[in-house]
Formats: sequence, structure tokens, C-alpha cells
Amino acid sequence: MPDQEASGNSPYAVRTYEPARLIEALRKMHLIRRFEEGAEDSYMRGLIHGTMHLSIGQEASAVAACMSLTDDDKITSTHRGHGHCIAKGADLGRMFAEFFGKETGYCRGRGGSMHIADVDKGNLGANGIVGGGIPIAVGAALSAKRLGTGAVTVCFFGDGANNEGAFHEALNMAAVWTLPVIFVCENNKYGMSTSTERSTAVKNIAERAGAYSMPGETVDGNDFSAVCQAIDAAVKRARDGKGPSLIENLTYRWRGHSKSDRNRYRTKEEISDWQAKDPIVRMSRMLKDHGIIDDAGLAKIERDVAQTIEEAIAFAAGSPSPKIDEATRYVYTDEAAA
Amino acid sequence: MPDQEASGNSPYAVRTYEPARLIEALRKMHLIRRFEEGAEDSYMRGLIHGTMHLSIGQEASAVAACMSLTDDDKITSTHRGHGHCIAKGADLGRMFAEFFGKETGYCRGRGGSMHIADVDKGNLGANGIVGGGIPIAVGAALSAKRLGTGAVTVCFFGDGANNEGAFHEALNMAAVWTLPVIFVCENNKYGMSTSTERSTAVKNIAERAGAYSMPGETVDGNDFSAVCQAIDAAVKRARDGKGPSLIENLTYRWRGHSKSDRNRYRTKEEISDWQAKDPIVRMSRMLKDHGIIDDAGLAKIERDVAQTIEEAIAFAAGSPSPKIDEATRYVYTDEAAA
Amino acid sequence: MNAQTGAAARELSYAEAIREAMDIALATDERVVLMGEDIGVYGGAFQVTGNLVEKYGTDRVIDTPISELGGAGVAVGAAMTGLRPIFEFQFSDFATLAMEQIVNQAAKVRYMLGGAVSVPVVMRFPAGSGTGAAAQHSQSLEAWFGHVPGLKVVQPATPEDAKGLLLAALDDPDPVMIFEHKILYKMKGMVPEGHYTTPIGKAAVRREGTDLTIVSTSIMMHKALDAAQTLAEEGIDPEVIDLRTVRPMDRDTVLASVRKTGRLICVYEGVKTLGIGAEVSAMVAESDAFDFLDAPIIRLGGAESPIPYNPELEKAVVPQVPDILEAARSLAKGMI
Amino acid sequence: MNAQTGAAARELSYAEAIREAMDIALATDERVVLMGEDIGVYGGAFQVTGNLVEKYGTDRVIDTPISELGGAGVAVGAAMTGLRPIFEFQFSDFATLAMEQIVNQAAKVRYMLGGAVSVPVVMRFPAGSGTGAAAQHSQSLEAWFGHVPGLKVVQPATPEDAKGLLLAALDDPDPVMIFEHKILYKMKGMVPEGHYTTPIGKAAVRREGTDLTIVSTSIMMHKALDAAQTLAEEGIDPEVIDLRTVRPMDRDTVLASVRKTGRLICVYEGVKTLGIGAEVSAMVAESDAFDFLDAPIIRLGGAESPIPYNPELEKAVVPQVPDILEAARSLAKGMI
Ligand SMILES: Cc1ncc(C[n+]2csc(CCOP(=O)(O)OP(=O)(O)O)c2C)c(N)n1
Ligand SMILES: Cc1ncc(C[n+]2csc(CCOP(=O)(O)OP(=O)(O)O)c2C)c(N)n1
Ligand SMILES: [Mg+2]
Ligand SMILES: [Mg+2]
Repeated sequence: MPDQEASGNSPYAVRTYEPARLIEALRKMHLIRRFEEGAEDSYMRGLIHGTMHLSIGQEASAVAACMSLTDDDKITSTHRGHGHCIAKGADLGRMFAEFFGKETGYCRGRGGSMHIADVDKGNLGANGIVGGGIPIAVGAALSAKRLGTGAVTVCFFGDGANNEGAFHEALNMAAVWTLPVIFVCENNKYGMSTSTERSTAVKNIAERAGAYSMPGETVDGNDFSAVCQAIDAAVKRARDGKGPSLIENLTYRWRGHSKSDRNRYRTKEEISDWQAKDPIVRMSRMLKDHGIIDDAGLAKIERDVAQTIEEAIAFAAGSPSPKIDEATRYVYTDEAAA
Repeated sequence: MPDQEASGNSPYAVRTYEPARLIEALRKMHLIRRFEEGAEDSYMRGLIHGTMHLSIGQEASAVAACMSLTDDDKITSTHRGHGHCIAKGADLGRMFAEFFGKETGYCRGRGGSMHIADVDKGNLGANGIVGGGIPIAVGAALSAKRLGTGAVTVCFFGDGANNEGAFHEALNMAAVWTLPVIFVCENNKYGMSTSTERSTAVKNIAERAGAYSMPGETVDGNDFSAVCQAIDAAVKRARDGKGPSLIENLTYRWRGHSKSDRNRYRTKEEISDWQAKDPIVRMSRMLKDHGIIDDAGLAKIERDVAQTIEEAIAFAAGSPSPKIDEATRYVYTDEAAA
Repeated sequence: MNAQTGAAARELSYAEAIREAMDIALATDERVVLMGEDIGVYGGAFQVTGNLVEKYGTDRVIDTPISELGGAGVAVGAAMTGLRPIFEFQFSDFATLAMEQIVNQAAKVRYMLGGAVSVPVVMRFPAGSGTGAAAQHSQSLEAWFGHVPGLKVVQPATPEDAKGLLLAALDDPDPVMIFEHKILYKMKGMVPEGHYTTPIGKAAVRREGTDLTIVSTSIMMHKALDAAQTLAEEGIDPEVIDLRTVRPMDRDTVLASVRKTGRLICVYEGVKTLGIGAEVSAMVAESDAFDFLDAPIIRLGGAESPIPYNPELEKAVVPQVPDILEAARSLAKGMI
Repeated sequence: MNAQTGAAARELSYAEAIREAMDIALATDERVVLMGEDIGVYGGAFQVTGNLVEKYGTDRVIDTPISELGGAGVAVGAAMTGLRPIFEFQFSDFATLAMEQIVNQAAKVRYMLGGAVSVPVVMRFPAGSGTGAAAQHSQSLEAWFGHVPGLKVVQPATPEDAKGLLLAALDDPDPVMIFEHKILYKMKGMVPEGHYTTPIGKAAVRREGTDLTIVSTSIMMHKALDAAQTLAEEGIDPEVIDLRTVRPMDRDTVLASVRKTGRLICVYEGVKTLGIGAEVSAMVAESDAFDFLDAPIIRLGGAESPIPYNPELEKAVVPQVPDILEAARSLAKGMI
């Protein structure tokens, strides 16, 4: 917050991004929320089988972290990856189609929720393995550096993932090789049922940045502007060839870990406290406070988003399933060969 | 160094340990050096096949780290483990016998140099996997805590091992569960040919202690007393139920990584600089300076040690090999069963 | 009443049977601890540990951080020094992170130390497809473990065996890997009360028959029994063997059956190539039972593909009852 | 001159042949990078990369920290985004630390993404026993990898194939795992100059014969050829096949041979149970070649034990020439 004063106290994001981009960001946050609700609803209606991990409550982190990225920049995501995917520009119809196991889905119905990727937009994919995407992100950053593309990689992972050996090995290599990657830990206080207090020997994950001599910063992850500010500085650092950063977005998932969660490890009060910190409400308020949007504009976003979701679900529901006799397609690139 | 003054500047070890124990420690350091030389010599004479990793130059770290341990306390060791093994009280005849692949060896000739263990003395074994012993040490500490034995575990590993995911996961668990374990990193500047500068994103490994909210200390690993002081404090902390510590002993291996090392990654000057910091010379000087030993005493140690080594090698050389038809014994405990 | 044990039996689910085994072990042996991710207040991803943490506390039912390699290593170290840990992998797929500790350490330490220690660790792996969790949460990797000397590997197919094999594993001084099928967790069956063991290394003949032998593992045993019923109606009389233990494999039971029937199908969910069926087939083909074989040995294993998400595709890549029927009929054709 | 390629050939060691392949790749394709522990100034634990770092610099011959999981994952991520990494494990045993990235990521990403990416990564694994490095540095784990759809797995037995298969792996858009035998690194053989490829998925008939088929892998091919010479002198005429590729296995070549000879021995260094020989045997036993079999199929694999340190024991736990002779003679007995 160095230049708050100079800018008459307007938040970083308002100072930095065009109104249209901020409105688009808010729209994306709504899209994420409604996508997750749509998924939940579809699940109830039997359109989805398998598991799902919803990111309701974490929308600011995903969208803000992708604000300054281009389609050439990469992200790696997690099992809780719908938000990242939408933030990076994915088509919701293809996302729902994947969720419904359809041939029109991002993974032709082979991957499902935990593997949605959107390679054209630079999203290398969600990952079913906690921490699995972290070394992959470092690999993408190595490619960018070797090939001189100027691209950066944003690597999303959870607080639980920070106790995986992969986290340690990957952050160390990124630092030693000064790679253009930003490690974004979405600390929602729990890895499944296990709180960071019970699993992690530091209070804030960002404290671990010191073990890799990289900058570490803990941010209010429900404050869109604060996340933008931290990420943008890290992206600049990466693009300037100064290496990786670790940013920890403190946030919260409103829903259970997955469908089978009975929420026995946290209190109703804790949940409602965090619901009061709704990142979408806060973002809306910020935009209103700075005259970027008005109530009519907000209402229009909600209407548009509702319609987009409806159309996406309809597209997905109406799409064909993969052919059974193609169950084993796409294992190898040259399918004749193996 | 808080009470240096009160003690008239005599080093910690001199203040703390009986002269006889200090002389015994020096003797062990000599034993280690001569054991390694004996191994080298035996290798030249074709008595040993396979690989070996010598710890010449690192003797102070091994012996000092085991000073305040009892046979109930455990250690886990590494591929460069002869010193630890001797420090923890192993019989040199059985060590050489193992090296020579004999049935009288610690592992009945099945394990060799990289797997020598001495379970009765609390040495859970060397390990051929870099970092492999670190979680095992934490397991031993968990046993001690659960079973209330009061034992501590000293976990040796190298600077190279600190970049393994196992290091991260194990230190985190030890801290979260407040376990009685002391992580002793023997930083000899290189993991094989790769210097810490080229492999590790912090200058000193002990800096990583902060990532696990445990005390971390970097010590002159060739200073017997300094290592004792750091370890003893950590052992006390562990016995008092206050949890783990990370101690980094800065040291140097005089020999190559293993027999196949051409030493192309370091200079002759660096090696000779470190030889000038010979831990045995320094320990001898300290004991002489404080009137604990005289030249005759030093000479006697050398003579005794030479004889012990000679006898140990003779024992090993004269021992029988395992029977070929017992090549697959000891895979399972109940050998009839499987 | 259970014929073998004399104990009263009641209907329990496979998950309940496993929990009961752990409950007995925790109650009777202070050295037993449970370790794993979310096995405490959450009760385990598949509710297998359930409420055991309430009964035994967090010192004995230990939630680990998400650290599979380290966690497994801690269990190994603890087993070497006096505890008897039961380590739960949340999904067997995550064992890929811990192969070092399982294979280089747990399986080999005893041998490498010339018998100076044992490693009495039990590891539990919820395995298999059918939950719509896709390729990284649906694997059947038991064949890997079966390839590793020093390990014992079991795959219970029934609630009774799930309990009995876990209790046998706890009696065993060496590392035992238990592959539990996720889809079986809710399956019910009669389970004897109290302590009993199911022998490791012994297959069970689930249906006697004379025309062909179906060696099956885990969930496939149930499909094989289903198929057997249909086949019996068609006049084909199959013997159905539940392999139960992958390592050491029960050669005697399998060979005796093949000597009788002269025909063999092996059905298993793991990938066909280099899977359990390869070993069963090779074990027979190298034995004197070879001379009794009247037809090629058929393997029905998983497709050469990761497990897909779409539920129809997911079914298509693992053997189903019609596949068994087809294979059995093709073998039987030669019979008549 | 090499018959197939027309290129001039010279004698090179297996290690030199591999290095030459990497040299060609580095020289002709900017996307190729080498990654691994101590592959730079040290030249690799087995001196396979040698002086390549001097020629191509540390940006392209990258010493990694001792971080097998992370390192393999970086290679996977790099392969997904435009590089063509060749990742060296210092010993194949350390792959146990990286199975997650190899099996859950590299092998499955393409399928899980419905074909949206390929993962053109090559991994090299120095494998096998014979160096006195004991149980954690001597394993032959190729069977595990052969069980994983999405991977291709090769095992060159000669310098020519070591080079040709590595160049073929680099042309392949999918992950290729190369198991190199440490004891072969110093073996010499004629190697064509320049660029050529040895086809992945094709076995080689190293000796034609009519009496029995010996399918061998890697170093065992040389032992099989040795044995074949002795057998020929005894009037037994074996066909020796070098499997070369574990996945996808060359069914056609093996079956054709068995149809001709009616007798099969499979010899491989990995643990016998659930090893390569299990698949070879089962592949034959399920095929039409079954009808041509005149005797049980013999598998000669590694003992059911970790690899011991003592050199005599170490030899005793893997197949040797006398074992092959004995097996072949026992099969031939039935012949006459
Ligand atoms: C290697 C691995 N271990 C365990 C799991 C099971 N699992 C899936 S998500 C999860 C919790 C992850 O916590 P965190 O990283 O904080 O992400 P969050 O779910 O909170 O977004 C667990 C244990 C897994 N998928 N992969
Ligand atoms: C998991 C694993 N990776 C690599 C190796 C090969 N290796 C053996 S020792 C060694 C260097 C270890 O360095 P360090 O931990 O600093 O110990 P030092 O040899 O210096 O005592 C390497 C790379 C191994 N044995 N295990
Ligand atoms: Mg979390
Ligand atoms: Mg070192």
C-alpha cells in the first residue's frame, strides 16, 4: 500500500485497471459463483456423477490472480479449479459439458471436474493430485525462460498442498533457477477436514517463502484489489527475470470439501463469519463506491450471468456422450502406434 | 555461549564432559578416520567391491552429535554413515565384515556399506536413499513419544538431502506433533558434484528451520565443542517435550563423493583449505590446551586405534561368507510363510 | 454362527468390518496406532475409520498432513521401533508418492539388515474404479506391490475377509499391504464377532465346479459368481476362486482347480498387461497343470487406458459380467 | 556400414552411444534439454552425459537438486509447454520417488484432457544389479512401467539400440521410459553414425533357431546368446529374441517364434513374480500359439528377494547362463 495516499486512497485495482476490465472481473466472479451453484444443482438433478469441489467464497482470488495474465501465460490449477478455469477465460458450456461427461467437454468427457483444462487459454489443467501441479508449473516456467516467450506461470494450490514434498522441491528449483512463476496458495484454512493449525508448522504459508529466498506475502484473499496488487507485483518481478514469488490468499470455502463432507471440523459460526466477508459483495461495493458501476449495472451482470449459465447447461445437457467404443482413445498421440 | 564467562572461557565440551569421555570421543574420531582409510585400503586390495562414501574430515560432527545419547536413543544415518555408526558404538570388526560381505557383518553381508545398522545400539541404519532416513527418524520419535520411553532420535542427513520432499514433509510433521527428534544436517557444501549454491535456495540450511517453526542453528561442524553445545541443547529440548530442532554442521569431505568421483567440481585449494581445519587436529589441540591429554596420550590413542583397525580387518577378512543357498534368507520374518 | 470360528456373526458392511478390526486392535494392543489423512473427525474419505478417534483419541488416531511419502515413512520408522501403525492412503493412487518408503525401505529393511529388524506396518489402500473420480483416483495398482519381495499383498473381497485379513496383517511381523475396493465398502455380509484371522496366502474356493476355473480378485469375485450362476443355468459348471492374496500367491489352490477343470479364466480390474492375470496365467503355464490345459488361458483385465470420468466409459474399461460370460462360453465351446 | 541405414558404423560403448544420441538431439533440436542429478560437470553417475555440458552449457544440460519428484514434474511441465526434456534418474530405484509425476501426470494427462496435449518427455533409468550397490541401487522395475497405459517402455540391450531407441523416443510425442542396464554401459558394439531410429514396439530376433524360443530382455539377451552357443553345440537350436520394448510388447514376433518352436523360455532380470516373463507367458498362453506349445513355459526371473550386497549372493539372485542352459535342456528333453 505504498502509494495509497498519492492516489487519494483509491484501491490498487481501481487505480490500475480500466472500469470495463473491473466490471468484467466482477462478472467473472459471478460466473464462478453461479457455475458452482449450477454444478451443485445439476448434481442434485443427477446430471453429474462423481465428486466435485466447489470454490464458492474464493472467487476473488481466482479472478484477481489472472487479471494481468495473457493467453500466453500459463496457469496450473487444482481439484478446486473451476474458478481458475473461468478466470483464465474458459467457455462455460464446455466446462459443464465436461462435468456432464460429454464429448463436447474440455476433456471429451474423459477427465471430469478434476481435470478440466483449457490449453488454448494457457490453463494447463486442474489436478486430482494435491500438489501435483506445482512441479508442472515450474516446468512451464522453465519452458518460458528457455524458449524466451516472456510468459509467466501462475501456480494455484491449497494450504493442504503446502505440506507435500512436491511443494518444497518445486519452489526450491524455481528459486535456484530464477524462473518466472508465481506460487499462489489459496489458504482456506483447511485441507479437507484438517486445519492448518493441525497440519502446518507455520501460521502463514507465506512464511515458508524464506526457505526459498523468495518474497512471500499474505493477502486478504477476499479483497480483489489486494490480491491484484500482490500478484501484479509478482508478475512484474517474474517478467523482469527476477524469479518466483509466493503469495498466500487467505480465503474460505463456503461449501464442504466435497459432496461427502459433513462439516464436522468447523463451526456454523465460522462459516457465517466468512460468508459475511463475501468477496463478490466486497468487489461490488468497491466498484460502486468508485462510481464504476451502479445498481442497474450490477443487476444486469446478474441477469447476464444467469442466462450464460442456463445456456451453458443447456448446451452441455444437449451434447452427445463419447462413443463407448472410443473409451480408450487419446491414450497415445499416435493412436495407430500402441 | 551464554556462560562462557562464568566458566573462564573453557569450551562447552570441556565444561560439560568428563575428561575420560572427551578422550573417548577423540578416540572415536580417530577410529572413524582410520576405519575410512582402512576401507579405502581394503578397496584397493580388492577386499571390497561396490561403492563407498567416506566421511574423512567430518568426524567431529558424528561423534559430537552422539555425545549425549544413550543406547536407547536412536539415530538414522545416510550413505555416508560409517562415522555415525562408530560414534553410536558399533563394533568395527562387524562393520568391516559387512563391508567385506561376510556373514559376521552387521547385515550378514546382505547390506554392505550403505546399509550398516546396529539396532542394539540404537542405530537404525545407514540409507542408500538420500533423505530416506528422515521420515523414519520421525517415526522413531513418534514411537518414543507414544510409548513414553524418553528416548530421542538424532537424524543425520546431508545438504543435498535437504532438497528432497521427504525433508520437508518429515520436518513439518515432527514440528506439528512436537516430537523428540534432532535433525542434523551435515553440510559439506556438495551433494555429489552439486554445490549448495547451485542446488539450494538458501545460504544456510538451518534457515529452513523457520519454515517449521523450530529452532535452527548453523554450527562450525569441525568444532567438536560447538557441535556438542548445539546438539545437547536440542537433545534437552527434545527430552523436555519441546519438540524438534534443526542443526547444521558446516563441514567438508576430504575425499571424493565416492570411488568414481574425479573431483572436477571443486578446487585443490578448497580441499586443502578444509584439510587445514582438520577436526581431529582441532579436537586434539583443545584437549591438550585444557590439560586433558598430552602427547603421549595422543600417541597411545593412535597406536590403539591402529591396532583395533588391524584386528577388525583381520576378523572381517577371516570371517565366512554367507552361504549361497541362503541368498534369499531374511526377506520375511517368518521364513516358512512366504 | 460362523462355521470356522464358532463365533456369532452379524451382517456388517465391508467398511464396518474393517473398522471393527481396527477397533479390536486398538482396544487390545496399545502399540496400534492409525495414521492417515482425515481419518479423525472426518472419519476417513470413505468413512472407514468412522468414529474411532472419539473412542481412542487423537494420539492413536492420527490425522497426518497431506504428506504421503513422509507419512508412510513415519509409519515405517514407528513400526521399526515398537508401534504397530495402520496407515491409510486416502486413495491407492497416492501410493505413487510413497513408493520409496514402501519399496526401498519397508520391503527391504529386514533383508538389508540381515534380519536384524522387522517392519510390522500395515497399509490400507482404497482402490479401484466405479466412483466417477477419474484417472487419478481410480487405479488398481496391486500388481506393482505383488512384484516386490518383502511385502505381502492382500485384496479382500468380502466383509468377513476384510476384517480377518486386517487382523492377520496385524499379527504379521512384516509389511502387509491391503487393497480394499471402494465400491465394496458399502457391501454387506456376515462377519464373525471378536478376533479371528483370515490366513494371508490362502485363496478361497467360492464356488466349486468342474468345467472351468475362474480366478478372480476383489470386486471381480462378485462378478464371477454372478456369471457363474448364469453359466450354471446354461449347463456350464465353473469353479470360482477368490485369490485374496496377491503376494504370496496361493499356487496350490489355483493349480488344483486347473488340474480338475482344464480351463482357466482370470478376471481382475487392474490393467490387463502385467497385471495379476499375467502372473496367474504364467504360474499355471509353468507348472505341471499345463498338461491339463485344454484351451488357451483367458485374461480379463482392465483396458489399456486410464480410467475415464464418463460413467459409461468407466464401465467399459473394466471387465463386466457379460465379458466373463463371453469368455466362459468361448472356452466351453471347445469342451463339448 | 550398417545394413539397414547405410550409415558408416564404428565401435562405441553403450554409454557412448547414448551420449551420441543426446548430442545429436541437442545439436539439431533447440527444444531438447537434459535434466538430472550430476549430469553436468560430473558427467553423470555413470558418465553417460559425459562432457555434454561443456558443449551445450548449463542452460541445456541442467543439474537438478536432489529432488526426483519435483525434477520429473518439471520435465513433465516443460514437455507440455514446448521443450523436449530428457530426464536422467541417477539410479532407476529413485523412480520410486517420482511415480506420481510419471504415472498420474505424464502417462495420463493426454487421456485426461481428451487429447488436448501430448507429453513428449523421455526418461532414462540406469537399472539392474551387478555393481555391488545393494538393494536400493540395483532394482529392475520396468515391469511396473509396463503396467501403465500412456507410457512406452524400452530396454535396449546393445549400443546400436541404445542410440536408436533414444532417438526414436525423442521423435515420439508421448512419454518414453528407457531402462538402461548399468552393466551394459561399458559394453562395446557397432553403432551407425548420424541419426537413425530403432522402432519402439519391435522385438529383434538375435538368433534364429527351430527348437525353442528364448525371449530375453536387456542384459539377459547376452546371456541367452551365450547359452545358445553352448546349446547349439549340444544339438539344440534355440531362437533368441531380444524383446527391446516392454510396452507395447511385440506380440507378433514372439508368437511367430513360438508357433515355430513350440517351446518357450523367458529370461529377465527383474523379480520373477509379476515381472516381464509373466506377461510374455500369458500373452502366449492366451493366443493361438498356445496350441503349438509342447511344454510348459519356463520363466527365469530374479529371485523373490531384494538384491544382496555380497557379490556371490548378488549373482545368485539373478538368472545366469547355467540357469538358461538347465532350463533349455529340460525343455529339450521332452523334444526328443
Ligand atoms: C496426493 C493427494 N493426497 C490426498 C488427496 C485427497 N485430497 C483431495 S483435496 C484434499 C485437501 C486439499 O487441501 P488444500 O490443498 O488446502 O485444498 P482445498 O481443498 O482446501 O482447496 C485432499 C486431502 C489428493 N487428491 N491427492
Ligand atoms: C533419492 C536419491 N537420489 C540420489 C541419490 C544418489 N546420491 C547418493 S549420495 C548423493 C549426494 C548426497 O548429498 P548430501 O545429502 O549432501 O550427502 P553427502 O554425500 O554430501 O554426504 C546422491 C545424489 C540417492 N542415493 N538417493
Ligand atoms: Mg485448503
Ligand atoms: Mg553434502
